[in-house]
Amino acid sequence: MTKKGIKQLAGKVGGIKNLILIPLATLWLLTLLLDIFFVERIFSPLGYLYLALGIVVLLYVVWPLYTSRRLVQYYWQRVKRNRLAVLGLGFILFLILLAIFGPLFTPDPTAANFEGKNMPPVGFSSEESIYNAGTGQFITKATSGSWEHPLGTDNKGRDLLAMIVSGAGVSLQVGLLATGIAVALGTLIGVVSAYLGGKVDNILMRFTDIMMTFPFFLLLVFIIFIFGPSLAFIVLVIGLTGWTGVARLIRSETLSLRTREFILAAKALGASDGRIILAHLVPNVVSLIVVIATLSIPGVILAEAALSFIGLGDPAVTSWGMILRAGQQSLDITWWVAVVPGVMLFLTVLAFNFVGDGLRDAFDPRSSV
Amino acid sequence: MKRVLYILLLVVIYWYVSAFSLLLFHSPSVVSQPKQEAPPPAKEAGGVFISGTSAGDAETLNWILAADSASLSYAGHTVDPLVTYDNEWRLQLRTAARDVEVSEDGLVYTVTIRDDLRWSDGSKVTAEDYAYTLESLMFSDWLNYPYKSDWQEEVGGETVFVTPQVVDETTFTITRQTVYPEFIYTVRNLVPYPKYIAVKYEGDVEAFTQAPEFNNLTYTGNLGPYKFKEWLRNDKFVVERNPDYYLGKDSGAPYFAQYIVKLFGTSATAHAALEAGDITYTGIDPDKVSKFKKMEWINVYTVPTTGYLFLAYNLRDNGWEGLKIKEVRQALSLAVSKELIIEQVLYGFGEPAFSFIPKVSPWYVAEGVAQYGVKPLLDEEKAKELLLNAGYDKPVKLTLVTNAGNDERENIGYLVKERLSAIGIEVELKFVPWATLLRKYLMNKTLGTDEEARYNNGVGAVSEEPWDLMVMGFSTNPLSPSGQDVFYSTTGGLNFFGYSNTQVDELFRKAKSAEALDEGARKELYAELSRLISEEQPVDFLAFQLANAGFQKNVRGIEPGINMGYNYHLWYFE
Amino acid sequence: MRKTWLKDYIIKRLFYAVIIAWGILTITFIMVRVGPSSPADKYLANLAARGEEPAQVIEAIEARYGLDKPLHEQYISYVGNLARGDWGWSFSTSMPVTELIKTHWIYSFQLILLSTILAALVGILIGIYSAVRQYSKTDYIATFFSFIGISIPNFWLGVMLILLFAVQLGLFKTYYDTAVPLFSLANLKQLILPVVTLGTGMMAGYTRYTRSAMLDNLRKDFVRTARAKGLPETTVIGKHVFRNAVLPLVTIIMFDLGSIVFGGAYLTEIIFGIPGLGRISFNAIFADDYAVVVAVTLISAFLVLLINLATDIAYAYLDPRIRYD
Amino acid sequence: MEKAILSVKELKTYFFTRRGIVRAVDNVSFELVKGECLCLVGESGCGKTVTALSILRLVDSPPGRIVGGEIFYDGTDLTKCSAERLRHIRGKEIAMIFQDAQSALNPVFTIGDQIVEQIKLHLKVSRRGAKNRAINLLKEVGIPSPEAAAGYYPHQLSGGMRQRAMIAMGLSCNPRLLIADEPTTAVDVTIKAQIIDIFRQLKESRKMSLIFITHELGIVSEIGDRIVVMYAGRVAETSLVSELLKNPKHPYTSGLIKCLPDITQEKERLESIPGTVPSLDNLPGGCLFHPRCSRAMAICRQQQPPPVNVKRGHTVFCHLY
Repeated sequence: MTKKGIKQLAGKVGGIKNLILIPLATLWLLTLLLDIFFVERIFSPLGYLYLALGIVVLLYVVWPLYTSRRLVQYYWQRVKRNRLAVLGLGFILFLILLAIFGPLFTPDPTAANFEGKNMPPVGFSSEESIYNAGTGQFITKATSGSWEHPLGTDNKGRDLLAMIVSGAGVSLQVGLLATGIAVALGTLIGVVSAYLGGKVDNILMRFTDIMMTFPFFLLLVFIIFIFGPSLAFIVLVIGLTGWTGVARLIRSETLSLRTREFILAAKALGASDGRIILAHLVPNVVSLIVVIATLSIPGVILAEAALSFIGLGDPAVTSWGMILRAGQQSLDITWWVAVVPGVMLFLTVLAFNFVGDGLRDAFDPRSSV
Repeated sequence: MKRVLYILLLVVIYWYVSAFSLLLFHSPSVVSQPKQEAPPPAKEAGGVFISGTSAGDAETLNWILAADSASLSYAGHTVDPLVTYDNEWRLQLRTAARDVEVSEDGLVYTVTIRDDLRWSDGSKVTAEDYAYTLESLMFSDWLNYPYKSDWQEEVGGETVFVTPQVVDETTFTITRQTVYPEFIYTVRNLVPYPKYIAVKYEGDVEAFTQAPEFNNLTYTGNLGPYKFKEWLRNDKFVVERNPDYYLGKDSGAPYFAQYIVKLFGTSATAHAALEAGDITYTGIDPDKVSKFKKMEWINVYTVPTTGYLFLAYNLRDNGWEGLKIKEVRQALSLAVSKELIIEQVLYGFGEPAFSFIPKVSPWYVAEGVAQYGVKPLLDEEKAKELLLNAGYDKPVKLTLVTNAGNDERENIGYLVKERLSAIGIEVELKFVPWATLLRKYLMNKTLGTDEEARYNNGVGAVSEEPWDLMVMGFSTNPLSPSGQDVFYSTTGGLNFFGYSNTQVDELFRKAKSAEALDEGARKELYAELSRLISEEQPVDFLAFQLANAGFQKNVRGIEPGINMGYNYHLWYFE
Repeated sequence: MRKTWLKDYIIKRLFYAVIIAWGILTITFIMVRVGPSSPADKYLANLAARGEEPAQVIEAIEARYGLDKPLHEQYISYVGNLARGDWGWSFSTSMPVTELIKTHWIYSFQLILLSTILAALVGILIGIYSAVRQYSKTDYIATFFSFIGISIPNFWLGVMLILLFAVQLGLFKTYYDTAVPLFSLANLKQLILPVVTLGTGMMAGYTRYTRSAMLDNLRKDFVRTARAKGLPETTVIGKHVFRNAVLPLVTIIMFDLGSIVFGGAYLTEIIFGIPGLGRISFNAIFADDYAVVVAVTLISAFLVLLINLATDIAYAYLDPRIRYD
Repeated sequence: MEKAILSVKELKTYFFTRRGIVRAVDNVSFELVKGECLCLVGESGCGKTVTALSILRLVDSPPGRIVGGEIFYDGTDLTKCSAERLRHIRGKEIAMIFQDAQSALNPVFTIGDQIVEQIKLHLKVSRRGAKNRAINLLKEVGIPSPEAAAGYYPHQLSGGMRQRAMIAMGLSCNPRLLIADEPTTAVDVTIKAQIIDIFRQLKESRKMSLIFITHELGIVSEIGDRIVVMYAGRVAETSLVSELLKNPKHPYTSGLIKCLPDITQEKERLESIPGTVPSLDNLPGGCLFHPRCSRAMAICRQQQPPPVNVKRGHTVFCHLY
């Protein structure tokens, strides 16, 4: 097939990106169906979310950013000026590395060892006196932290560091995936609604209103309780309920773009709506999307943590919220089990807030929060 | 800064104003009680007893509708049963004038109640009320009394209710057609509903459910040590001293001006409240006991309970087929040390269990019961050998499930995993939410049929998800262990693990029949049953738990024991 | 200034609110009733202890509450009652739903109201200050702490506060005591920790919103005009600038009010044992008490709708340029 | 000559930005005689507005700051007097009218309120009194049905009306000195004329001293008494309007005048000064105008021209003289 042919085809489906997206998406869907109806587990449910997110991000975030390298560099210069943002970025990178490579160096976070339970972190020492019902005596055993368990152990003798590491993975997964879903959905709805306007806009926005009037957390707890907690499901639910805000923001942004010269020009040249939306509008809100995404990740992470905290987390994985829940039951004996995950949660959210803030300032210095 | 302070002041004022304006709409759920002057009690009555719990709230004070234990215990503060027991199972007469009398043939139960029992309107509580409660409420179709089966018997293949019969104002009889010796315990627990009120709602379940008298316990007269005052859902249940309490005539009991059940979100907060002296009593988690034992202002009593933990073996077709072999089950039990579990998980607060009959039960027998899981029957070599003889020389992989969030069970899971690995059995742990556990692992149905899933759908049925081992905890009634047939008899409604043994079924049947009328004979039956069960190992009984009750030191009159609360109307503040 | 168009707008929105509410009602109802879990789940242990046949008990209970009827019948009867103003009977608390809500809403309300007002006041004050003193030390400190504020998980904060102030220092009760009369200093005192727990995040948020909103307006020409008039700086900032900056703030505060009841407030209620609406509704979820669940969802939805409407109206008066149609 | 109501001496207002110091106003001096109209003239970005703002200390700081010079308003140096004193002068003694009323008026208050606010601030009058006064002012500046207009918000008025309202606000406490910063740029031609008229009337009726900032010599010739031509933040030439229009000395000034469309004689095309105003943060050495000057000499590159009194009251900064 000639270059020209490809170009024409691309023009038909609205941009070379779609030319790639469409087959990929179909492939993805086919594997999913295959998985559901015929064979077991080609990918895990989370795996599918990852793939979907990966494709979309690659085509509509990475690609545009790559094609306009100079702009990105310019922005990066500006972001760099914001020390806190850089700090946050550093922490997030650290967290990602921790989540990916940490498990290689830490013991199995579910390996219990009752001999070595309630061990304090390195540099601390705790004195625990156990009442022996048999003898009626107190056995006081003083333990002090060892490098074997840098962050100590919980009341099952599980290595807290290992749990934190796996928790980091969970939080990031939830944060990124759920936000990805929410933002993708929100962007699509926002852009389409703004661009097509009229009836479509009306319907979509009413729908958004309905979604917005649902008490978010109640709905979340409700669904999770009824259909049982599994990480993939939690991610999905958060993603599918969290897009409303994004949709609104993107919509208002697009409305202002809609009447810009280059869009009108594209129209005048008879480009299809699909093409205009995907090839002209979306790339122009990418910066906004990135900002929104970064700023909505904290909320998602906290939502998951809150769920686990009230006992609706996925029992199969060790999440920070879950450690926290366990920890606050025995604050007086093993304070570290509650404090460490709390601090991690706090730092993570803080980091994302810093970065998001930095990005926003960089992209649009005089925008409001 | 002055400005800020000033503004804060404004906020407070604003808040008050708005709050007061709300007062107009806001109606707290306090029930106005007729003010009656309390006669000066013999012993100085006073103080508020606050009992903290992190368990869930009750569902209703209209206890006859309730299936949850909290509801029954709430109502229990205001109405006494016929007879209760002290820590040694000695009878304690309450509303009964003398203990329930059983005829020679064990079919007729005669109840004589006190003649000084009054409803709130001053009218006498009569045998008529009891008979009415049974016949027109508990036995009725419209009310759907959850525990009607307590009063039913199998006659010629069909289920019929027992027949109450009023003899005179204070006497009534209950006649069975079949002998069931332990029926007496059910009778002793009987609590009446006021006929004069109940008739108003008879036949209309909705009206009955919503009847204010029942939901606010306004009828209880002098039947209980306390009178209902307030119930703030999910927060507290408040009862106040009943000056007319029939047991308090001379003693002046009860001695607390108020008794409050305070609900906490987590046991941790309840503990904190006890430590801070904000509440009078709460149960203490095993791992916190030492801490509270050290506080000189707290008394911690360690008391036996009827709860026991066990490791269920899935004997259904979707479990490891090896488990169907007795020797294999024994092998597993041989490898799991009960002392270790008690020490590591229960912090020493437990008794090794070898059958479902606890030490505190009058029917408990030790001799002849195979004590798996403690030396000498704690022996990995022997376990391996048994497995080998059973033809399992290769290592196997089993799944152990239990409900997530229950620390004790999870920990036992970890320990079992560790112990079994020693005899070449690899255990994969699976912690799932309670609801999931019930739906996917306990409930079962025969594949291919459209019968609705139950906890026991017969031998052929299997659960939705396969499993091999399950850590579970239930409790037994020390007085009538025969009730445990719901687990261990082939047709038992909670026999989710699919155990079936004709001998066991037979023994259960006997224990519930005329053959058990003589207590000696019954004891022998139970002894046989426990021996058989301990040999059979349908499940691996792990431990009976000991509970720890933490009280503020100034509470007097407590008798620690299995029925610690039996004399709580005599407790007082020093 | 005359806003005749506003009336029609309000009517339109209210009508529209009813439609949405109905949709939500239906969705929620279906979700509760098709859920696999059963009210009888939590009886199991008790039944086992009594040696009862669970199947019978569960059937008995479901029959009593009409849960055995087909779904559409239940729905029709429920909606019918609702139309007649009967919100149903909560079988997990044995109370009319309306009664239940009437009893418990105030506990959430006092908490939310107090937190919001405090958060808004303090947050806005700090926000204005650090906007006026942009890039000053105070500004940096304020910004930094507001970041910390919005990042700290409030359920964790609550637990820590209890540990420190109630258990270690013994300054407060470890739980919220409903025996204390609502309108008393003691009640205010025991609300301090919960309010701090719930308010911190909001306050931080408001600080940042105020700051940026103020900055947006501080450099506008009309500020210079105001100065040229000879107005004192306080008037320039407090009246001319703030009046323009307040618009986005109104939205955010209103939105919080609508969304917080079943979010942050619920967690706070659990931690401090406050028997507010949040706890009621979540316990209802866990008890499959659909009457309550549907009711609270409906109420909070309506709350949000009304608040949105209120926001729009407020806008119409705060910003003369705005016009809806 | 009569005593000056306002005299600006070697005013220096610099902006300290990340890219360096911007000398927006450098060594500007002029005097305003009572009852006269002084026009600040120059291309946009030559520091006219900043000069005006400096007089009332309205330059945003940071980044702007008055680094030197004095501004005497009957005896008090406005650059140094207390903020308190300054507030009493602002709006009461010296009022200012801004370029673009659209953005200069607060969008969320009615015209009436904004005027009343100022009146009540400076004059001892009742609310009602202030309101009447405001309405009269609105009438005076030619707003039809002033009562209604007082209740309008800025966005509800047309551009011209807004500008009038702005003027009314400036006049509200009848100040002794009125500074008008290009009040005619934001409105179209027909309105422009009317607004100019308003100012002319003011000058006659109220004997008000006026500083009129504009880049159009046309307007200057209409109402100006004295003119200060600024270039790149410095004064190029200052003189009486009549005098200057007759014989401009500074090449820049004459350039400006050539640019005026002259209907009397036919020309192929309008003339224009070649080149543009240098960006204020990297100014050329010597005379700032030399890069564009047709008659530039060697010296112009080396040193700044000193003031030369070519005639009484006519000073020019140029090496030619």
